[in-house]
Order: sequence, then structure tokens, then C-alpha cells
Amino acid sequence: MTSPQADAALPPHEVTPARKGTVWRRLRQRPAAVLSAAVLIVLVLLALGAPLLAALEGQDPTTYHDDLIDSARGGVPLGSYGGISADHWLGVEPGTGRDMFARLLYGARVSLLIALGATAVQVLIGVVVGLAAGLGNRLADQVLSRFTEVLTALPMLVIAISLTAIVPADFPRPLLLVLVIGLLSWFGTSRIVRARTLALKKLDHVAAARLGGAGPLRVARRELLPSLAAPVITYAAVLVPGNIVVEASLSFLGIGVRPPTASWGQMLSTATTWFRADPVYVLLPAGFLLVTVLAFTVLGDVVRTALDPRERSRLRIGTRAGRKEKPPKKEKHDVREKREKEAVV
Amino acid sequence: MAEPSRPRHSAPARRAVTVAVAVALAAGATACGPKDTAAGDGAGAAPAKGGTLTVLNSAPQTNFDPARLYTSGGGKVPTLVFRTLTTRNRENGAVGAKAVPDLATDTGRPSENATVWTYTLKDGLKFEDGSPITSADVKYGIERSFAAELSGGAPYLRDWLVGGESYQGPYKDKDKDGLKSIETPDEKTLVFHLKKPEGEFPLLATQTQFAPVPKAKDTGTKYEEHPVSSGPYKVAKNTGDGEHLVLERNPYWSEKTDSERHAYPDTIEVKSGLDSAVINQRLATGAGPDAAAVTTDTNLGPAELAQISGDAGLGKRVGTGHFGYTDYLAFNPKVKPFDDPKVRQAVAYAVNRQSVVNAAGGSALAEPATTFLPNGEAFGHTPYDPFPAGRTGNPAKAKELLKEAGHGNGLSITLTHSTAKNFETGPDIATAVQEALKKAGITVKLQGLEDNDYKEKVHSVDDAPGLFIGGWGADWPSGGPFLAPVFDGRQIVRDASNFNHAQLDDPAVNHEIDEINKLTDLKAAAVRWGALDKKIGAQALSVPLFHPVYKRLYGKDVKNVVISDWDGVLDVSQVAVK
Amino acid sequence: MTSEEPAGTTGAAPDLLKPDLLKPDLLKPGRSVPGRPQPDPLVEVRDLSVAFPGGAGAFPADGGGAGGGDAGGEGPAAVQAVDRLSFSLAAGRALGIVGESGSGKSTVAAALLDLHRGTGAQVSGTVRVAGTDVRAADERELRRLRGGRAAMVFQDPLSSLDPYYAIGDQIAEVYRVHRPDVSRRAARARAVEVLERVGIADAPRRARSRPHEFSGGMRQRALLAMALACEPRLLIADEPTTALDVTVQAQILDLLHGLRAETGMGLLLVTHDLGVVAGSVDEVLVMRGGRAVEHGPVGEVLLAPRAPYTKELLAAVPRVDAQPDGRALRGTRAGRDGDGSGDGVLLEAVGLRREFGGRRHRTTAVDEVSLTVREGETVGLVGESGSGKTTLGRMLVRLLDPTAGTLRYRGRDIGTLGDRQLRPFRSELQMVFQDPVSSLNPRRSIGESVADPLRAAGDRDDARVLRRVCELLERVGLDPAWYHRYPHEFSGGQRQRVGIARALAPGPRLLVCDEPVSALDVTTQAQVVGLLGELQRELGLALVFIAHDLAVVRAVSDRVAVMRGGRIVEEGSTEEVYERPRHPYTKGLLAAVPVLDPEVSAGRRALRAVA
Amino acid sequence: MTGYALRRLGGGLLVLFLLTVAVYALFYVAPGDPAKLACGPRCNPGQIQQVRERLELDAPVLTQYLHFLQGLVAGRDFSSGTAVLHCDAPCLGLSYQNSSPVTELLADRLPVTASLALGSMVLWLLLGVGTGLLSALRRGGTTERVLTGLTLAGTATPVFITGLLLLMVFCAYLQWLPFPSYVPLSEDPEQWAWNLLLPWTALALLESAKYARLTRSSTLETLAEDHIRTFRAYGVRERSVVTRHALRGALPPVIALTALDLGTMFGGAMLTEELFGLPGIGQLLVHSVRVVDLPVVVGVVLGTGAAVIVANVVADVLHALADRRVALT
Repeated sequence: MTSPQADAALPPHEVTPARKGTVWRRLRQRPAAVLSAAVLIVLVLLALGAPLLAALEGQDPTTYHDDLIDSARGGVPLGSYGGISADHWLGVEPGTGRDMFARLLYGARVSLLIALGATAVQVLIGVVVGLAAGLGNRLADQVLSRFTEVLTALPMLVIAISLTAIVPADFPRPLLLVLVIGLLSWFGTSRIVRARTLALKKLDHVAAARLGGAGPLRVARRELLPSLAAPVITYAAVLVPGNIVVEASLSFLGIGVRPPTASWGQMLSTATTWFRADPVYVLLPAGFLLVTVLAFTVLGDVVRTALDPRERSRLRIGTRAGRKEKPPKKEKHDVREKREKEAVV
Repeated sequence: MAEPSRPRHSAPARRAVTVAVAVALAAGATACGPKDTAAGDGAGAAPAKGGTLTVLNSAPQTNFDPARLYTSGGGKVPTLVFRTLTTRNRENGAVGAKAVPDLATDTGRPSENATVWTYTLKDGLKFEDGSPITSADVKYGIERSFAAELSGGAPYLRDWLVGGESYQGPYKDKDKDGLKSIETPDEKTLVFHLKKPEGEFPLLATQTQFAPVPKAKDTGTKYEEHPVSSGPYKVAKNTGDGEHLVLERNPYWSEKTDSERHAYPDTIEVKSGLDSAVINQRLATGAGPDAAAVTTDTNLGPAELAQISGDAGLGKRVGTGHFGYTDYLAFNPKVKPFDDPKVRQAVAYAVNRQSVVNAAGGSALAEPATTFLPNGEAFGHTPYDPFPAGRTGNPAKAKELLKEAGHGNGLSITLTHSTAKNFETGPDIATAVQEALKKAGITVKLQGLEDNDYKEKVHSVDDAPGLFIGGWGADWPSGGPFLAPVFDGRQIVRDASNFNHAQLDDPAVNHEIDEINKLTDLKAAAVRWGALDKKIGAQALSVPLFHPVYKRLYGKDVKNVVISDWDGVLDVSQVAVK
Repeated sequence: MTSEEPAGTTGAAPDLLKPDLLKPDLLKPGRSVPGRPQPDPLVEVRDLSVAFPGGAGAFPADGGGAGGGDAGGEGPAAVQAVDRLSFSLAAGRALGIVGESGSGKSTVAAALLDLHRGTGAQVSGTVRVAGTDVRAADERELRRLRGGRAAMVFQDPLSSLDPYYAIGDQIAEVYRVHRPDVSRRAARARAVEVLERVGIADAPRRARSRPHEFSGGMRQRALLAMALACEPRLLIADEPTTALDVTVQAQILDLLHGLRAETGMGLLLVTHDLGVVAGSVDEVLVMRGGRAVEHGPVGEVLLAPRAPYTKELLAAVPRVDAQPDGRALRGTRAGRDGDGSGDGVLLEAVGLRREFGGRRHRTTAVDEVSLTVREGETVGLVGESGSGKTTLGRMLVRLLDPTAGTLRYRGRDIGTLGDRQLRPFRSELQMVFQDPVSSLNPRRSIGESVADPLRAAGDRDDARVLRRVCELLERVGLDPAWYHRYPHEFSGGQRQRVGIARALAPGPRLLVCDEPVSALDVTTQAQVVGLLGELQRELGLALVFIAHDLAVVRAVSDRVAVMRGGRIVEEGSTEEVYERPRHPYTKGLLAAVPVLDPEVSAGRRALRAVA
Repeated sequence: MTGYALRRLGGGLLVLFLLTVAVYALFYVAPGDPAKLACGPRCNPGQIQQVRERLELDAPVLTQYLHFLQGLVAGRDFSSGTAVLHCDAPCLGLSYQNSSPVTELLADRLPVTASLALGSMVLWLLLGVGTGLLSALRRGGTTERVLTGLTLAGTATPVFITGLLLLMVFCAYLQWLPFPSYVPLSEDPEQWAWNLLLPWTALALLESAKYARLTRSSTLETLAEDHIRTFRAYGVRERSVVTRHALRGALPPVIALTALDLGTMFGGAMLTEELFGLPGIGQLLVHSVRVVDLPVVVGVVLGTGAAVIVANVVADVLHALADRRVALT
């Protein structure tokens, strides 16, 4: 019988490097990732620096400039390209003459804030519910999935309108939107978490932990959450853009943020009629929205592929099955994870 | 609240309004008077019969029941099917703002003190089934408007007719001679008995409640599916609950008995539920049937206006409409600090009407207002400006007043508005006001309420906010329905919608209103309404902001466009497409 | 085989690779089969080298695409899976390629049909199969070769068939690819025909069912049928029986044998199991790290191996027929007579029962099982898949709650205790799991994993914990310095050692080992088994050793229980059970176990044929 | 499987019940007095009271709710004034606004919404699955990048932007298409399709990205499975390996997702319907919510809910049927 060392002879420093490193490496290898990340960083900086930049331009998002618009022609900005000028870098808003540059930046704050906030809510609830459903017994699981069905079945708009009407008017509107969006669409997250939990639960290291005397909470914290992080994060990255669009849509239906606060959605919703008279007015918020959403989505995709080990050995002809290993049962819920907001159609 | 020409409920409708309001100036800053609506009168050639007129609307014609419609239905679709005792004079501009006979031979014969009104029906009037129209049918039509099942009409009949307040309508009240205060001594005669003198009864008689309904054909709430026509057209098709209507000629209608309606087209097709932007786009493009299309509830919005004003061809196809309507800041003096006249005046001085007008769509779509009464002679409009603040407001003067009022170091108030995206009570106006008051050191906190919530609040006596954006439109072109509901102390209602926002109960005012109502000479009445308005205006109970103007676009084959100042609607009964 | 990095099996001591063993003359294909003039051998491989670019690992069948997505970050720059390999196979003959995981054997098999094309693998050398120069062949030629002249059978029969189509149709499809002129219905007929040939009962009907309606054995038969459809001259079987139970494995091997005898096609059998080779091939090629170590007639290689590595392999293979000599885990039974308490009975299960599933379709996994484990002894638990042995094992440590029956630990009934009351006993009953991948949390360092039980037991003194963990790691033969490394950095054997260390941490009295070595290569197997033995002797542990491999169980156990369909069909001392099996099932099992001696296995086959 | 479906649908009924409760609760707290709104702009207290009584709004919510349930199972009678209107089960009551039976209203709108949903489904499947497949096969290539870019842009743009753009371009500038207005399929199939083309496109653009992604990932998954290797190893053409085996394997999740999305779309695509002025269920809902027309809202929510739930079940069953390895529990 050879000594254990024989088998252990393989010195770790020769074997593959730790996963974290590789994930970052893979990320950095993807130009798309770098680009979209850069875009997002810039956007965030713009949003944060809104007051400074506006001051730099010498404008603010609320002051009216009646002299800059043609009252006789429906208040269309004087001058070409929506009144772009040295004083107003991106022109002014039809009907009010408020400075577009300032409004867009301040709008970025609101839009991003709402989107991220809502995502946070979705993820939080999603993880809690998902874990509960995954770890709890059959009954708990059933109850939770029924409950989520009720929520899915309720048209978001109805609730949104009712809520916005019920909630006292001085309740901070962005927060309200965060809650409305967040509370009404965390199913995707919870489903992913549930599926993953169910899968993880079967793994031996969870059993081992229990044998080691770990209680349910300890198990959840030590054995499950770390493995859940990756899928949740990537899914969250895909949620953000969805939320931005929802915010826009709610504003379009007149239940978005309150004036004079600007948000991209609110700007778009007023802008839509100006398509032909003042294209700049539409294209600016639309452009910002588009870029942001694209950036987030791309980043989300990239992160997912980077984190998903299967993505790599894909297409290579080979078997995943080991000795005595049954082919994995498919999770029948997987599809729903792929779904985004319904309210935006 | 009375805005006859405008369905306020559906979302599309609301946007319609926005847009609507937008329109006027292609025809030009030059002209907002009636005269230039003539710009409309189509491409010269005399109008001829025939063809199909398409009506593109945003709000479906739900409530196609004479009892449930709020007003005369103006120049709108109902006027093609319902004839009434009197009707609007269908002419361009100011002349259009008076009542003329329709079913009746004259506009009504008042008794000495205008408490009894007598009408005689013309000869040869027939329903679409050929059966004659009798005074009983007209009476029945009015009676059924009292039924809870068919609510929706204006309150005047209930308020004016003797016993009106208690009458429950023919369904509940089985008494065979129904509402006693309407007598039908014979097939042709109607006699109305009023509680008090009402000189404007002829104007009331234009409302669809005065349209005949054959009792035998009454199907209650289902009547709207196929109302029996007394007008030039009958309902051939009504699908999607008024979404899509096809109207065809009513063979039993004769021009001889109807001098008001021209009924040029053979068929009229109404398509509704459309987005207002789409409607205007279609009218502008005028492809296929859209060339012979008009809209009765959608107007040009600022954007469309800006775009059209660049295009001479389109400019020609825009009619300007005026409708007695005023948008204003309403105070509730029961709420501090608005109990202090100085504060109210300060606000009045600080308001920048230029910004407000712009927010309402620009000078083409809104005219700055300093009087509560709309700017039409029928209303008795007498120009005045109790707190002259110029085009853009007078912050300095406002500051002064505030100091006197003890708010030297600034004042913070709340402005309530609707979140509905309409141009009048919506956020845009609110922010404009907020911005203007800032200059006078007044910090305005906006309280935007979902439209229902907003209406609920501002129309309640007890929790009406101290300051909100309101609007008021005339049920008919006269000072009466304008001032009375808003300033008559006896019209402060608790368990229903209250429009007397200031809850003004001034015996002098009340008395003057009664006095004017006695007059059957409406010209004379108008003058006194104007005077009364000025008197009230001095109290700064409201800050008039602007009177909307309507720009109505129509298809390129449309001829004989008539837009009267009654409600500024393009009169569908006059239009020809050949 | 789950995830052994290719490098992982440079396991044995380096000195085993003496250059002289690799002298080309040893490897000359012709050499071992003299006097057999082969103008055009069926398979001709010259200097075949295959390398996979970084990140890929070896040819996945050797464990690249590890089960449980968590395994493995990126691989080293490039992996030389096959290194200048040459061999040839004459028509009608059978060659077995044997090797441990990472030896590159499956890579070779794939190379014969150039399945590496378009996968980024770098292939060099020449490969001629049935007259086709595989590497030079264009797509059309290649397609004609694939399945037409040379057919391949894969390891996992379930995943190797399209779950969406009827088996008959799949066979027919393949058939028509190579016989375009044949009508659909003729092709179907052919499918039924071959299915009948491979012994599928009621073939016409079964041809219409889908893979998931077939049992593992039937699926493998179906795959064979597909291979036969076009009457290939060469059959390449890559671990064809690895996923099957012994008895089924025997049947399949017999079938293969029969088919060859009948059709005279050549066979290239790739396997890790020397036993499988013994009865099925004429020549054996032993591979290691991509190179040929030994090549010769099966008899010579298995009975008189030249290469030390071959010797080592053979030595490591546990024999089901071997006399109990240096038994790995033979408990010393020390102190059993010592304390009188229930003659040292440690754990006693009486009428244990476990059911799964809801009201409807509920299944009984374990049915009225009674079992006793005494201090320091080793109880072997054998049975085929689905026999309920794992369920039983998990109940013994209370990972699963018994549906019925009692479980006594040192006289105390623990079968019904709730989690809280169970705490004190947890530390005494531990388990070692089968899958070295999923049994370690991929996101925690091995040190942490081992420390967990200690911390959970309430030890707050980090220094002490650290010390203890290092001791344990050292004890199981791992470098304490690796405390902070993550599981995917280790080979399967090493991971299993970590698992053992973690099991030892709480200081258990009883260790349930569930298939602890079945995922490992034979050599590694031997080492791990050895380790367990040492530990048992040292710590006086009682072991319950669960395995499907009768040989391993025999090598380790004092007593053996044979399970089937949730019941223990036979129990007794190892000698009794193996030498004088009473229950027919046990007899069947033993008869099915492949033996290393070609003669013997031929004899066995004859017997089975009669039976 | 049938058992499973039945059980799920049973659960569905429960869900629907909860839904109605939820909506009633929501409206109980929501502002806006239906009576006032139904009565008209200027009603005196007496009238409002009459209306309130007629609509039963004076009764406690519980009673209203019970009557609603009763109507649902047993049907109810209402008065049209002149006659008795019988509204047989399942009766969702009468609209507060114009007293027409909610069931009729829904029936009126359904064809529109259905046309919209089904039509756009066809488009988005073609678009999405096609794109997904292509990008899966041309993995890493420019084709994939472009395609994914396009589909992403699709999801990124709110439908009211896409829609308006489409209108501007195709109806206003190019005038290739009529401004959408719903023409019943029964009346004139050609016009029907012609008019719906834009709304379909707008929706399809929005949805297809999701499908592209799904198709791509599941195709790749299938391509990585062993049986693909088998057929390659047996000389089957790459083309048929992909079309016959890979695609077949990739479809189940797509089918399931389609079922789910259809379900939600039958709830009406509010923004789209609103924008293109299609008198669909979505539009009805938006309108009714605004005027607090409780019966209609409840009706729509019930309908939508039912659709969603059925869709969920159908999705699961389809998925299981299509992919035998999925277990229904």
C-alpha cells in the first residue's frame, strides 16, 4: 500500500487557480463587459455630479425660460435642435424652457435610484421567499407558490394606480415607486433561488454540515447563500433595466414621479407627442434610457456567462455523467426565471 | 363640474384634452376671434349632399341615451339623432352662442315673470319609425331623465321644475300623469312650471333631456344601444358599447322641419377609442377615408400645433373654437393662510400668466385671464384686472403684501392638483405656478392627487384644500350657469360635489343672481352678470389663469366647417364631404 | 468518473516511470500478436497526439466537464491528453484500452472517428480506420465512416440517446444516413430487427418507446443495436458498462461477445476496469498520462505484467475471490469483549423502514431492515443501485428519519430524537460521502470545511480549532499548508481525504462510508481504503462500508449484508457470504463479478450462457 | 398528468377567489366614490343617494361581495328600469358606468386582445427563436453580436416609444400602413391583419429578445448534451443534428414561456392597446380603474387571473409533455 502522499503528491500550486480570479479575468477579456461597465460608471458619475455639472453649465432643472420658447407655436423651443445653445448645452424643454441638460442629469438620479432600489427590494424578497420555499416543507412551498401566483395574476397597473392613490400624497414618490415595482415583481428571483436551493439541498456538503451539527440557519448562511450569490447577482443585473422601463411606463400612464422632479420616464411620457416638432426633446431621454438599459443587460449577460461554468465547456462533445451518476432532473420552473415585467407591454 | 364639450373620464379622452387644448394658432396668432374660423370653410366649392363622413374620436359614445348626456351634445354625434325643443344656433363664432327653435316653433313663450314656459311642436315631426312625435314623447323623455338608472344629466331640471327635487322618474313613480309640472294639454303643446323665474329656460331646452322618447320603445338602461332617432340620422350599427357607430339617413326626417341641421353626408361612421395623437396624425395625413374625417372630441396639442404651424397646407385645415371656460387658482378661505385677503392678493400678483399660458400650450391655445367670466359677449364679459400683475407677474408687489400680512420672511403653502395629464388641472400648470410664486418668496409644495381623489377632495365642503387648480365651463353660453354654481351661497352642497370652492355665501350676491335670472332679455342679463363678476373678482377668491382656445383639425375633403362659440366644437351636423 | 484533473493521476510515485519501459519495441503493435499477417489492419494509429487548449481539461469522458457545475476553474495552459501513441488492430480482433482517468483512453477512442474535429483540440499523427485516413478525410468520407464502417457506443446510455424520439426512429435515422436509398419503413424494420438481435423483448413495440422508458441495461442494448444497424467492421465501446450494475454489466459483455462471434467485427473496448477487459478482448493496451505503458495479449498483460505500473494496477484491484489476507479494514475488534455492555453493540437497527413520495405513488426504499454494528468492527453493505443501501446508511446516522422501526445507539433509542436532543450524538455518528465533488462546499476552503463541525460543537478558540484541523489534515495525508485552498484545486482522492478528515473532526465512534471509493481510480481506491483501515485501527472506529463493488466490500469487511429491493437478503461473516452464499441473488451477484483471469472469466461466461 | 393539471386548476380557483377579495379590498380603501362618478358631473345628494342604492353601494362591502359571488355562481337580476335584466351565471355584474353586463363588455373586447396577443406571438416566435437559433450556431461571431444587439435594443425601448416611432415612420411618412384601428377578423381578414401589423410588430420587438436569449441558451445546452455527440459520431449531417435534435431539445422551455406570456397578454397589453387605440381588455381596464368601475375591474382581473393561472398549468403540462425528463409534482 503506497503512502497517502502518493495520491496527494499533486502540489496545489500547480493546479488551477482559484475561481474568483478567473471570473474577473474572463470579465476583463470581454470588450462588451468593459464597455458597458464604463458606460454605467459614467452614468452614475453624471447622476451623482448632477448639481455640480448643472452649476457648471449655469442652469438648474426647474427655472422656466419663457423667453426661449415660441409661445405662439405651442411653446416649441426657439432656435434649432431644441434650442441648443452655449447656455443650454442640450437645449430647453418645450412649453417651459427648462434646461434639458440639468433635467436629464437629475432625471438620471431618479431613474437609477428607482431602478436600483426596486431591484434591491426584488432581490431581498426573492431570496427570502425562495429560500423559505426551497428549505421549507411541501406545504410551505405550495402556499408560497400559490401566493406568488396571486400576485402575478394581478395586473400591475391596477395595484400601481390604487396604491399611488391610497398612499398619502406626501409619501416620497420615488420610494413609493420603488416599493410598487419591487413588491410586484420579485417572482423571478424567488423562483431562481427556490430552484437553486432545491438543487443545493441535495448536495452532500449540506448533509455533511448537518452531520457536523449545524442548525438550519447556519446551513443556509454557510452552505447555501454563498452558492446562491452568483445566480442572484447576475439575475439582478438583468432586473435593473427592466425596472427602468417599468418606471418609464408608469410615468407614461401618469402615475410616475411628481413634478417638478424629472425622471427619464416622466420626460419621455411628455415628450412622445413632440416626436416631429422637437425630436431632440424625445431623442435625449430615449437615448439615455436605451444606453443604460443596454449597458445593464449586456453586463448582466456577460457576468452570467462568466460565472456559469457550463458556458465554457459547451459544444465540446463530451459527457457530463460520472459513474453511477443519474442524469440531472430538470427544474420545471426554469422558464419563469427568464420572464421580465408584464406591465410594460 | 361642467365641461360639456369634454368627456373627462377615459385616459385617451384626457390626453385628447391635452392635445385638444392645444390647438389654435395655425390659423394664427392673428386670430382667435370667431371670424377667422371661417378659415375653415373648406375649399370654396359649395357643399353638396352625399358621401361618407368619418368621425375619429378618442372617447367612445357610451351613454348614447338622451337622458344620460350632460349637455346638448353640442355639435357632437348625438345632435344628429336627437332633436330638442330648442337648439344652438349653428353659425360660426359669437352668433352661434344663442338658442334657436328646433322641435318647437319658437324658443319658448314665458309667462309674465318667467316661471311658466310654453312650447308648441312643429307640424310633421316623425320618429325614425314614422310615428309622429308628440308632446307626450318630449315629456316622457324629460321624466325618464329623473330615474336613477339614467343619471348623468345636468341638475337644472331637478332644481327648476316644480316638484323636480322629489320626482323619481317614470320607472319608480307610476303615477299616470307623471311629473305634474310639465303639462301636455294637447299633442303639440308643452307647459313647464318652474319654482322661480328662469329667463334662460330656452337655453336649458337645448339639452338632450328635451329630446322625445317614445315610451313604447323605452328599454331603460339598454335604450342607449339603439336610441330612437328624431334627427336626420338613425343608428344603423352600434358595436363595442359606442366604440364604433354607423349612422344612416332617417327617411322620416325632413329638412322642412329642421332649419339647423344640414345632414349633407349620406352616412356617418364614428370610430372611437383612438389615441389623440393618432387621431390628429390621421387627420393631417388624410389617407383614404380619413380625407373626409373630422373629430368632435380631440384637438391639436402644442406639439402638433408647432409642427402644423410650419405647414401652410395643414394650417388651412385648422378651425378655432372658443368655449366659455376658465382655469383658475381656487382659494378656500376656511384654510389658513388663505383666510387673509392679502395673502390671496399676493398670490394673484405673483402668478406669471405667461408661464401658465405656455404650460397650457402657448398663446395659441390659451388666452391669459384676469376675469372669472369667459371672454365672450354672451357671457357678459367685462374686462377688468383687480390685481394688475402684467404678463409675467409682479413678485415685488406680492412680497409687499406678504410683509403686510406678516409673512415677511417667506411663506410656504400647498397647491393641490390632479396628476391627470390634462393641461388644465394637471401637473404642468401646477409647476408653472410653483415656479412663479418662488420669485415672490412663496414656497409651493405640490400635492398631486390621482384624478378621482382630486375631484373628491376639491369638491368637498369639509376637506377641500386651501389652494387648488380648478376650472369651470359653461353649460350654456351665459353668465348664469357660470357664476351661480360657483358663487351662489345656496349652492354649497355637503354630500355631493360642491363647486362653491370659496364657500361664499354673500346675501348681496345671492340676491343679485336671483334678480338677473328673472330677466328674459338675455342681453340685459349679460351686462349684469359682467358687473357681478367684477364685484366678486375684487375679493380675490380665485385667481383666473387663462381661457382655453381650441384648434380643431379636419380632413382635406371636409367642407362647410362651422364652429360656434357655444362650445367651440366643430359642428358635425353642418359638415359636407362632397 | 467525476472530476479528476488529468494531472490528478500522475498520482503514483514518479519512479514508476522508468524510461526503459517506454522503449518503442515494447510498444510495437505486431509484437504481441505474432504470425498474424495483416496487410491492411482494421485500425492503424501512428504517433497520435491530442492536446486540449487551456480550460478544457482532458477529453470530458475522463472527467473534464465535472458533474456539479461548481468543479474546476480554468485548466492549465494546454493538456497533452494523448502523447505519440501508436497501435494497430487487425480485423475481427478485439483490443482493450485500459487506464485510469486522465490516461487519455477515451480521447483515443474519439480520435478514431475524429470526433475532435472542430472542438479546438490539436491532433497530430495518422489514424487509419477501415481503410479511411480519418484525419485527411473530408466531411463526406468521415460521415460515411462514422457509424457506417466504425460505430461507437458511449458510457452513459441514457444521455447518449435523444430523449425526444422513439428509439426505433433514432436507429432508423442513423441507418438511413448510411443507406439513403432505403425507405423509411424499411429502415424501421431494420431497427426492429437489430433491437431483436440485441435481445430486446417485444422489439416491434419497444421500438416505439423513448429512452426514458427503458432500463439502463436496455438502453445500452439499444445503443448497441444502433451500432449494429449498418454492420460496421469496427465497434468502438467507450466504458460501455461503467454506468451499469454488475449483473447487467455481465449481460452486456456477454452480448458484445456474442455479437463479435457472429458478425466478426473488430472491437475496441475502452475501460478503466481490468476485470471487464479480461473476458472480452484479445489484446490489452495499458495507457497512462497519454502514453502506452504496456501492450500485449490479454493473458500476458493480466497474468504476467511487465510494466510496474500494470503490476501496481493489478495489485490495487480488489479480488472478490481472494483469500482474506492483509485485510484493509479488518477491525481489531479490540475491547469488544472488554466491556460487557451488550457485548459491545454500538448501533442497533430493528425493523427500520423508510418510504418516499406522497400519498399517491409512495415507494419503500428500505423495508424492515435489522442490522447490528459492534464497536470497532466493519460491516459491509453490498447491493446494486436502488437496493436502498444508501438510504439505510443515511438513516443510521439520522440524516434521514426512519418511517418506522427503532434505532438504538449504545442502548439509547435515537431513531425518534428531534434535532436538538440529537446534538450530543451527532458527533459520534459521522459519514463519508461518495461524490468527492458535491460533498465539499466549493466556496469554502477545505480547512474551513473541516473546522465547521468543531465550531458548530461550540469551540470558540480559533487557535485550538486551527491546530486540530491541521492535525486532521496531516493525519489523512494532506499538507496542513493547504488549509486555505479550495476543493476544486484538489484531485478526487485528495477531496475524499478532506471528507474523511471532516468526518473525523467531531471524534466519531461510528463512521458510515457511502461508496467512499467508487468514484476513484483503483490505485487511489486502494490508498483511501488503506487510510480508512489505519484510522479504524488507531481510533477503534466502527465502520459501515457501503459499496456496489463486491470485491472492495470483501476486502474490508468483518461481516457483510447483501441488500436487494430494500431488504437484507443475506447477512453473515465475510467468509460465509462470499464462499458459501445461500441466497440465489448473492450467488448471481458473485457470478457476475468480472475476474482478471481470462480463462476463468471465459468459463464463467460459459456457465452464465447455460444458466 | 391529468391529476396534476386538475389539482393545479383547483388551486387556481382558490387563487381566483383570493384575487376577487384582494380587488374588493383595494377598492374599499381606494379614493373616488363610484356613485358620484356614475351619477355624473353635477348630481344633487338625493340623486347620488338613489344611484348609491341602485348600485348597492350603500350596503356593507361584505354584502356587496357576497352578492357578487352569488351572481358568479347563481346569476343575478338587475332592473333596466323598464324591464328585468337577467344576468345568468357566471355573472360579473353590471358596469357602474353604463349598466351593461361586464361579461358582455369582456366578450366585446376579447377578440381584439386575442388578435393582438396571438398575432404578436407568431411574430415574436419567428423573430425570437430564429435569432436565438442563429446566434447559438454562429456563437461569438459578428452575426450573433448584431442579432443580440438588435433584440436587446428591442427590450430596452419602452413599447410606447417603439410604437410611436413605427406609427410615425410607416403611417405618417411612408404611409405604407393604415393608422391602426381594429377591424374584426370576421369582417375583413385582410384589413384585420393590415391594421394589426404595427401593434404586432411593436409587441414582438419587445418580447422577442427574451425568446432569443432563451432559445440561444437552451440550444447551447442541448448541443452540449451527449445524444448530440452520438448522432455526430454516427455520421448524421450537422444540419439535421441541429434542426432535428438540438432544436427539438431547445423547444420545451420556449413553448412553456410562450404559454405564460400569452396568458399575461390576454390580460391586455395596456400600453400597446392604449397607444394604438385598440379597444382591447387592457384599455377597458385602464379606463375602468380610472372611473372606479369596480364590477368591470373585478371582471377583468378575474379574467386575466384565470388566463394567467391556466397559462401556468398549461405551461407546466406542455413542458412536461415536450420534455419527458421533467417531473410534475
